[in-house]
Amino acid sequence: MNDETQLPLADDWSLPERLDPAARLAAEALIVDVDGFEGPLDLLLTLSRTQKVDLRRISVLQLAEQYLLFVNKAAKLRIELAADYLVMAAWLAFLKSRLLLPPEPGEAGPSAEELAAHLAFQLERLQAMREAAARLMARDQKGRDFFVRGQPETVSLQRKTRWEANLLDLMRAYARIRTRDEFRPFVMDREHVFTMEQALDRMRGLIGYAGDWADLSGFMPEGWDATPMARRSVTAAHFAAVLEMAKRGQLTLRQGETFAPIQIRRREPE
Amino acid sequence: MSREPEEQSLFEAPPMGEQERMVEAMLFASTEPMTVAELAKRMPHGCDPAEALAYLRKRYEGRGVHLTRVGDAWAFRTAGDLGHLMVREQVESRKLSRAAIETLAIIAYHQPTTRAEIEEIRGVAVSRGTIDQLMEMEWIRFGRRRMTPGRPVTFVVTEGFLDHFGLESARDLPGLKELRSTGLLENRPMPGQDLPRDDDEDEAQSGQSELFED
Amino acid sequence: MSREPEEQSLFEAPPMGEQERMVEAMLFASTEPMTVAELAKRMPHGCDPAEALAYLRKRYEGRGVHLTRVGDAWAFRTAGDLGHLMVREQVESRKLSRAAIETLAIIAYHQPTTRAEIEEIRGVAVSRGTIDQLMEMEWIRFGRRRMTPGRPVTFVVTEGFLDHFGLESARDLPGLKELRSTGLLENRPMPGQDLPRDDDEDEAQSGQSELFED
Repeated sequence: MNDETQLPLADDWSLPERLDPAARLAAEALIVDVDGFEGPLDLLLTLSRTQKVDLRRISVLQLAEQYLLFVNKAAKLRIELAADYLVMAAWLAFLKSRLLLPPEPGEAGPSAEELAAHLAFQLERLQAMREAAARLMARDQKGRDFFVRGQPETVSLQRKTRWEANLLDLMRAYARIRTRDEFRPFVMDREHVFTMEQALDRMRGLIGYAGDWADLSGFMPEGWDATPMARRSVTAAHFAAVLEMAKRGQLTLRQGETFAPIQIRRREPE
Repeated sequence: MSREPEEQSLFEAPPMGEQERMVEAMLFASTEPMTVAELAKRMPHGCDPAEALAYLRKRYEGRGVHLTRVGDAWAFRTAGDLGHLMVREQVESRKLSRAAIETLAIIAYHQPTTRAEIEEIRGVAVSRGTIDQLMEMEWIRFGRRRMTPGRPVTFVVTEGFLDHFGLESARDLPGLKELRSTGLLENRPMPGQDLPRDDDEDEAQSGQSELFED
Repeated sequence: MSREPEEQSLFEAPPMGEQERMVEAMLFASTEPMTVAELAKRMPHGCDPAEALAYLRKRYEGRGVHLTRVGDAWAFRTAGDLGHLMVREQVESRKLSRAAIETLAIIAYHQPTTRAEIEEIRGVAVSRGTIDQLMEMEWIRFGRRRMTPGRPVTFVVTEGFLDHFGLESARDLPGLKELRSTGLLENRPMPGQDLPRDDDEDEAQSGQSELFED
């Protein structure tokens, strides 16, 4: 087999076509069941098997090539890969270039070898956990291989009620109450919370004064920037209120550029 | 296993000791007494469950459990003289009421908490019966009194509660955000409601961190 | 047997043979594992169920029914090699997804572990419902929170898990020692990533090594 042969290395990761045919075929075969993979790490682990070596001696460089080839093929076949596959591709491309180039003097951060070793560790650990899971499930299991007493005996009876509730019930109950809270009016009792209704009321009274373009911030109530919480709440409420009023045709608003002050003007009835 | 188990079993049954083990395991696990015929049906061909039963019966003589005959079937039964150990409350399981579980949840998450606080969070009055029930079950108990006007009593959860719910401490209970992110809760987006969630979280957190102070 | 068993029990615990019978009867009658404390509670004053258990365990060695240890508790279970005879008693177990099985294994081998760690090891998000399912089966529960920023909840396996897989303790997980010695249970951060993981590390380590210290 030619698994151990040194691979020619392409500089452009989008064209690693010079991989040996076996690896290329493997990558192509995998594309068919991309949905069957549980993320990039799972795929990398599968790819690593084509190297037929101990995971500790795996060539991360070769693995990166295989992975990038896979992503490349998928792109050509117009297969939508989830974002995490692309993130991994970008990272592997980076790792590959670092592995190929001599380190720049004075370069900070971990070396390419350290990063590669970590990836190998992750793969080995995932593999180990899979094997552990398989060994666990292969054990004798209760109700399948060994059994409990079929006729438990309770001779004398003393009646007692046991109230049942499990942890999930408890947590769900709590979540139910807390989620309900989010609807309850008393949430509004919080300090510094300014509602859109309040802002609308204010703006309705004030809009008469905005015959010409004026900054929205000029319409805020006194003390509105006293605390960050109040500032956020008041700003959001007034912004929502003017949007609402614009929708109703009561005013027009404009903004010069992103983050520029928002200006409003009363809209004359036609 | 032998090369031809099918054929071989026609000639040779497992040794009696092995047959005894088989009968022992089957009678132990069976939900009902079993007849010799029923035992034989499950055992390899050529076995003699009647003989195995005789040996087994002898083996359990004088033990805490006896092999007893029930009609024409066999079953293990606790020795008659040890019946007093089996006095076990017959437990009738009933689901805790919604009011009780909610009250319990609030106490667990906000402890030490007062009755007024529970009522504020639930939005309804807490009936005496609910608190009494939780007290009787020994899932909650009185905590220290609040140093606020009226010095109200507070409630906290007990060791028994932690035990029952498999928790090492009440602060190991996941907060709302964690519940959502672990998928332990349906993640229902609240229509038109994107403000107070974070504050809620903060509150739950601060409630929990109180636990660390003492 | 002594001449005056009634009177004697007021002063002295019953002889060990008798204690063994009692433990045998109680465990035989119960489907759930019982702890030494639970056994002691039902036995006459001065009894030593732990010693009785040791004798009893020996007595059942090689039989069709075994006395097995489950964490701090004990139970009779049929011998694993006789499972084929109990086809009728087999319960259709809920099929676990591959993700659920892996998540369970990671929790068992890395406990106490956080959701973030499970995700790092598997390389994918823990899907909704997985933790939920394992909790509902009562195979995992919450452990102590990590004392790291965010104080994440942790997961550990339960006695129910040990019972189901016939494990005496989490230390007896298959291959645990090898995994430890090869460093595969370590929580190594990505090089150069200065996660505030140090405490994490220590705790995870101590969690694991605790298992070995006693």
